[in-house]
Amino acid sequence: MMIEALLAVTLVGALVTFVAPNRIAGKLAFGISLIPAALSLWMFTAFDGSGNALLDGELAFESQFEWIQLGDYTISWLVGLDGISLPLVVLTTVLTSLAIMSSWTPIDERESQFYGLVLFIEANLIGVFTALDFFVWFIFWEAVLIPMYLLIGVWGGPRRKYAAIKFFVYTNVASLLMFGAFITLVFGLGDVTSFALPEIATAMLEGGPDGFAGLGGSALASVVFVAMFLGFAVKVPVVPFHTWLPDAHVEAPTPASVLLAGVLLKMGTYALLRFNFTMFPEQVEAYAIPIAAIAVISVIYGAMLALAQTDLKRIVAYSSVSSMGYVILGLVAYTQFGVGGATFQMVSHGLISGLMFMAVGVIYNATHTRMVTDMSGMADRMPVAVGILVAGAFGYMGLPLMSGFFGEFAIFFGAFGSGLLAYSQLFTSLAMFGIVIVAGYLLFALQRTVFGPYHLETDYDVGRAPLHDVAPMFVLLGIIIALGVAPELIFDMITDAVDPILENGGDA
Amino acid sequence: MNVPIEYFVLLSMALFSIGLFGILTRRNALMFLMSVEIMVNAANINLIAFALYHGNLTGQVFALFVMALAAAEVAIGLGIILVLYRNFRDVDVTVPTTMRW
Amino acid sequence: MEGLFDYAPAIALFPLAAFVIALAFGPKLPKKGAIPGIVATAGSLALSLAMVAAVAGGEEGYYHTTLFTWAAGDAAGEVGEGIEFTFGILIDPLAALMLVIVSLIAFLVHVFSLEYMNAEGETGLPRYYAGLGLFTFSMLAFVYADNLLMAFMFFELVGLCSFLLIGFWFRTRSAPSAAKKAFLVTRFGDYFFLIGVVAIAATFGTLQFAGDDSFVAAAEAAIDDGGQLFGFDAETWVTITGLLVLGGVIGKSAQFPLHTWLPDAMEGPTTVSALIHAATMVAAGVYLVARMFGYYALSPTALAIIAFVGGFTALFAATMGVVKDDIKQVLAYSTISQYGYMMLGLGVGGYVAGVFHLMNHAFFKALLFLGAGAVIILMHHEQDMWKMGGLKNKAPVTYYTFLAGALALAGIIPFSGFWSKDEILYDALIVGTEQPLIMAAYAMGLLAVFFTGFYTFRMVFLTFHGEPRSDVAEDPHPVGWAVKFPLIALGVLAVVAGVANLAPVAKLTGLEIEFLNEWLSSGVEGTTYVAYTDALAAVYDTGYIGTESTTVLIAAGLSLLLAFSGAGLAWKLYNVPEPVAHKERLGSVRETIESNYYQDEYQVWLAEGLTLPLARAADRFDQTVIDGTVNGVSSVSLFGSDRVKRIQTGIVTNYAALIVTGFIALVIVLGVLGGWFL
Amino acid sequence: MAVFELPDWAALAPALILVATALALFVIDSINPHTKNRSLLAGTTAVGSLAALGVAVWFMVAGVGTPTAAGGRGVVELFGGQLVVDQMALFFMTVVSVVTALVAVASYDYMGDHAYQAEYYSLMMLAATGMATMAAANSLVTIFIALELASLPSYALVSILKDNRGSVEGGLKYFLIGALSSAIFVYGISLVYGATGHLQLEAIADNLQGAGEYGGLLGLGILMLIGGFAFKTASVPFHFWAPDAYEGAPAPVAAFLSSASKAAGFVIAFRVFTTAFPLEPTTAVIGVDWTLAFIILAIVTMTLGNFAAATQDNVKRMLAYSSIGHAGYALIGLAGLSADGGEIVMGAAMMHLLVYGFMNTGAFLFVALAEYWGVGRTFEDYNGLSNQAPVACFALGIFMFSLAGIPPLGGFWSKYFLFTGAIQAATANSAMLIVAAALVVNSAISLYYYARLVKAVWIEDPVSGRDTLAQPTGLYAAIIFAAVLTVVALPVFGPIADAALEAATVAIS
Repeated sequence: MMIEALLAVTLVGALVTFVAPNRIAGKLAFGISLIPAALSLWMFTAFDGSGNALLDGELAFESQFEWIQLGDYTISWLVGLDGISLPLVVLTTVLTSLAIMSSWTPIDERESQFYGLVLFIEANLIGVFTALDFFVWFIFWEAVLIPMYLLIGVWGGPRRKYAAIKFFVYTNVASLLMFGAFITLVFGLGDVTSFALPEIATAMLEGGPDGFAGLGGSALASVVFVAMFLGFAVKVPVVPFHTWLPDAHVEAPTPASVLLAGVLLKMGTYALLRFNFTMFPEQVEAYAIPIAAIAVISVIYGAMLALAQTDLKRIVAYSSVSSMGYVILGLVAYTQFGVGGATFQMVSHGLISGLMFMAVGVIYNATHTRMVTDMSGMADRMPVAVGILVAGAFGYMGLPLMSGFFGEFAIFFGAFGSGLLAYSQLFTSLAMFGIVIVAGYLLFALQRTVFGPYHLETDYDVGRAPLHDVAPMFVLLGIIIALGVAPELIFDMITDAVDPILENGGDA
Repeated sequence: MNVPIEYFVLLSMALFSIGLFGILTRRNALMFLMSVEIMVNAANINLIAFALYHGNLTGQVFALFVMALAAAEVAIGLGIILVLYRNFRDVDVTVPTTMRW
Repeated sequence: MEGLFDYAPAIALFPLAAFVIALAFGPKLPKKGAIPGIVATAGSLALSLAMVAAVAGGEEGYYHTTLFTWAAGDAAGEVGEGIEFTFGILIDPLAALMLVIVSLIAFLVHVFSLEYMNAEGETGLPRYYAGLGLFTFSMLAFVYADNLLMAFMFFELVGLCSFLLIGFWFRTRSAPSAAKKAFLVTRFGDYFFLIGVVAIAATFGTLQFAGDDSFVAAAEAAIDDGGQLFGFDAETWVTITGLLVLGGVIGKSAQFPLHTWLPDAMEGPTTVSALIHAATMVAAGVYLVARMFGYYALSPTALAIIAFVGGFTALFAATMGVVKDDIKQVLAYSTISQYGYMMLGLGVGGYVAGVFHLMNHAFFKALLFLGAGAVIILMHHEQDMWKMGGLKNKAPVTYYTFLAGALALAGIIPFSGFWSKDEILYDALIVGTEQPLIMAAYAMGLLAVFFTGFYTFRMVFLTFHGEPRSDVAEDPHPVGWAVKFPLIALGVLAVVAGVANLAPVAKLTGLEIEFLNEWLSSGVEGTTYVAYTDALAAVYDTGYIGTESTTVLIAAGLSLLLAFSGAGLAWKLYNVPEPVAHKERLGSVRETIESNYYQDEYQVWLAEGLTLPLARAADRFDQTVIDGTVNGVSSVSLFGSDRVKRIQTGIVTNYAALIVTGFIALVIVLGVLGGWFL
Repeated sequence: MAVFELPDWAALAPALILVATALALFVIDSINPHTKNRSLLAGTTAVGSLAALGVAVWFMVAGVGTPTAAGGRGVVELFGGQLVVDQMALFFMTVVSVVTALVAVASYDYMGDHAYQAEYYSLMMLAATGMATMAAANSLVTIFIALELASLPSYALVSILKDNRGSVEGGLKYFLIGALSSAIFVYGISLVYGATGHLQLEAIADNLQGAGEYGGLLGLGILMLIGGFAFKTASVPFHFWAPDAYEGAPAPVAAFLSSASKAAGFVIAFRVFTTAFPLEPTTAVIGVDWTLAFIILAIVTMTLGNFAAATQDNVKRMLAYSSIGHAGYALIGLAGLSADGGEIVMGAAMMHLLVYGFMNTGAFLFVALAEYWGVGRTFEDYNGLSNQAPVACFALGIFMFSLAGIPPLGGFWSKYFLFTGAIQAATANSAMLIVAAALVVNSAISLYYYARLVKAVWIEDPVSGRDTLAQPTGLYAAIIFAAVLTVVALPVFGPIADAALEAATVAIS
């Protein structure tokens, strides 16, 4: 029942915060958020699972009971953790706490509602990463939309309404597509009588679907695979379904951006890994080349877009698109290092992009502008914050001894030698060029904003950032370096959960 | 002498169509109401004729119900037409168009 | 003696500690963090010397250990089942030698900084010393890395540190841009390096430099059984991967065409330049080639390319050095040129020669830069040589040490530079007699000697000789012991370091005095000089002009002749009371040379003239086409909605009509399907 | 248990209680005409409907109407099968009475200063009685009577604000279209009677073959019946009254009609088409699968409703169109039927109508609250209401997101079960895939305009110079109750799903 406890604490916390007076809401929410963080860290230490959650592995903190009987089909509350989901849960809880602290400065209206929503998001994210029944998982998956819509809409920037509705509708349509596809698959699977993912995965790997409405089994599998891939592609996002992301990122308030980039984007890749890349090994093999092509395009194209931006948040937003491309590449490589590295990269990118958004936010709090052209020489006025920004930027460039490097290296290494993906060497080498472009645009941005003689278009006097703005970034930086120096901390449990996937295809 | 059932059906259908035509063309609320009545009665003809045809009374009984209900409907209708006149100083059904789209 | 090896990790960790201390407590410390740095580097130096002793003393002759496993898993490559990415230490003669060089230079630079930086009332000194500490740490760790990945990681960190230190004066416009350029250009090289690392790991399932489970051994085996690797036959694949790694080397060691960052890097403090050029960043590239020399030895193509690039760069850079007015610029191009020599040396199989020159160059280039630093102090931060002159008498120590360095650089016998450079050229010559390509490389290297001699002494004469050409030159700012001590120390080394390997003498007299040869001949099986010579025997066949000794004499003679003529020309032109510029004599070439053969221009164009517009185009495409489609869908639906709701006219008769119509439509559809109307 | 002693007719208790309440209200009115004692009247109404609700739920739990095979007390047939009380009947009686209760409580404030209190409440109860009877009606006779019993008071309720042009116009349109539809409906009845010679549903089913050469006649009759249902459920093409009537009517009445009346319309549709016209024999006679009609209607209805709603400026009208859209969703329940099952899709439709009863009523009641405040009717007028009335706006957010089918709210289950059911039905009839696709497109559109209302109250900056807003007890109570039901529906959806699915299974078999 640990997971239920985790969810309950967060949800109740959200309610309490929602009705709390604005003055104390921030501190209160932070205090509350420490509980799930502590819980999840404890779970991290007490983790005793092994294998993959969907492929009859040993789940940690599993609990299950029937919920709804839909005709012959059972919908049951089924939650549990394996080596893939646990790091993401920890990432969620920790990042939320830090995001809350980092929003003490920027959020100065309707605080209680704001922090309540943030905690509500946290709860749903935890649910997404722990739920193992399709409907339960989908509830959490969709429930994220409401708070995110409001966070962007209420506390966002000038074009917040447009960005919010775009995010809301776009991602929801994708979810519907994915839902329909998956349900079709379930009905196509003859003997399955529940929506529990493990059962479905097993059925998929043992024989696959019988067919549906005149569609043959393998044809159905392919259709569903493609439809679900498209559905998740929006959430990830990969080119060309990415356009909601920059708008959402730019308009969202800093902490929302932190969660958006840090965790929400990982929902998409996580789902891809859980569904497409676990249940459809044959389709993965069949569609490896197009997927890899999409991945490479996302990397290069996203990086090029970032190069053209002058808004710091937009730069980071597009670079997220680029980074997610790496993750897709790692997944489609279908090797231990590829998939494991991709999962690691999810966590790593969550930390680093979170750090970047926080740093940008701190600068914004002081200058009230994010335009590269509006400022220069910030390092002169806020050395510490800028120092961390620079560190984060180098982390983003995949500097060794920071988590980003291991993620990327593992992906590249895994992809390069992939036996499943044809021309993998070519794809990998192309994707790797991203590390040059990323250095390009980040260094350009740094040179123009934080270095050079001090100058600011907006008339605010910039001073050093308060401690509670900088502290979260230090924590993140610490984690990033720790994971960079000793990736084994989580890579072992990840690979342990990844291996069963690869036994059904690919060649680890 | 017994008339083939088809004739009754044709008659009722004709009546029904007349009523429908009235509804589509007449703008006076009362005429509209009457047209509806004609349509209902077309149904009644059917019911009674078929009752004869099938040799059970269900149809005839139901016809009585229908008449009663039609009367009630007219009652309500007249009431509404009354307030309509009070508000719009007219019983033309095409006049009230404050709500559209 | 082996016991000492247990302290090996500390060599790198000392500077790291210094970095942390300077960063955390720098502002509160007396010298703003200089003291911890000096202590740490001194410690590293001591330990490095201990390592040398241990390597010399131990019967094994090297030290190899794995510190901890970074990541391990199943490899999905052509060879090998599982793969382990580890952090390990490999201290063999080569590494030990390099450790000493690096820690020594770092130590001296720290000392020098005491006066060069602190005395000038700089702000942000903790940042400076933290940077130096991290820099030294990264380089030392890179030097005794026992596998290619670890090497790559610290190779990258070195790049980061150079970024931080070159951009030390971040309040200016130029420094940050130079820093960015340095990082970007080297990053571009490292892109290939990383592909190389990944490829080698994926191919051989190991990244170890030395030992039986090294990728070098694996590659050798693969070539021997002549199998296919990733669709190529083994040797080609080795060549490809080797060249990919070489990309990183070319970037870091500023070889053509990725040399453009280095001159700009002069924006950093001179001390940093000394460190970068002599011992750390630039040296890292060449050291890497030496480190994995066994791998290149398997591929003649790769070697030839290394040699040719080296030779070309040597000449190319030397010519540019001729026309520079800024003392540091001259040194910068001399650095590029000198590393070209090392590449040439290694490329032609002159393993010892290359390493030898790496060592000597470290000493005299550090000396020259620190000397230049001293001059800059004297001149109150004036760097234009035309404003100097006549410093000879006013600052004798600086002058004589600088002179020693200059002689070494110019390759004048018997200064250290001569011996190593001559050995390189000799090795190039004997190979060149058999291989025209190498001969060309040799020719270029040889020609470069002349230019080297010229620009070196042009610099010396303009700076120290003649009449003072500015007021500051009249009464220069005095320099203290912190400046003099490093200069003297390095000056001595610059003079005598050549003794380490008097190859020509040995060849002529037959004396056993090639100490470096012997030093490098021990070590891990397969990474020794001996092993390399065997391997190379298969690659290059050498030939003599006449006998060996005549060849030696010809080589030495030629290079000396050219060096002297270059120096002589400089003496004639510039060793006069009132020297004047003679550039116009270059005529049409001048423009080209002064603008560095437009190397910067085309690279900047690639970045800002090609890539940026491309990015903007992509952005426009994204905004209009892709996002346009998304918004288009929504606006279309909303327009549709606006039309749909017009059906509700508000006139009840229309409603009735529409109802009937709709109903009839339904009747018709089903009626036709159901055949009711028949 | 007590149920043993009860006679069969007691199974109708919910309907009876409702009618009794109506009579009680008449009594009160006749004792004291022009009484303004809102508490008494509204109280009586609320108590009556809650009692009906309680009894209906109790019966369901106690197993009344559950086939004895399923361990229940058996389906109760009254008056020779003219009325039947089975799970479906009870289920919809529940829906009707819960909506009635909510509306009654809300009216306490809304109709506060209205002249004819008693009439209002008694009309509402009579309409409710009619709807409850519709749930139980098992013969075209009773169906028609019940339907009129439900409709006639509704006409009056819509136009009850006699001096309000909107109300009168709405009432007029509602009445005229209603009259037309009922004429068509009764004519359809006559044709069916002609073809089969019976009006009792089972009897019709038994005598379908007799229709023989009158197949076309029967088909036409069936379509005309569909017309009648379409009017009651506000489905295309008989939906035209809905937007105007809802907009013009007092908001509580609009809530009542859009939730309860719609549900009642669906229950007779379900019953008639499952009982009287089982697919295979009917198809054999009329030569075409009648689900095709519902597939077309479902797609057109949901599309038209949602698209028309997307660009409305008037909130009430937007809700009106959205209720048309939801009618389209519920129609899937009939479209998805097939010879071999379809209980999931039909059950899902029932669940949807129940949850819709909470969320849609709640939404309309919020509009009632806004009208009570007099802040205006357009989206702009609603801007920033959350600053003055956070609780009510929070509830509104719940209703909107639930209508959009976004978890964690009750609307999620029913909508996605409909989706699921539609896809499952596609195994038998691949045309359902089109319906599913239409559902996707429409829910995307609906998301847009529901979010738009949330945006207005939560995101937009408040209209300047709006003074503090009152907190009418009744309205708030009703709204919050509806909101709580909507939220609680998510975790405790199990029983609801079971009830609906069992009812559907029984009805289909």
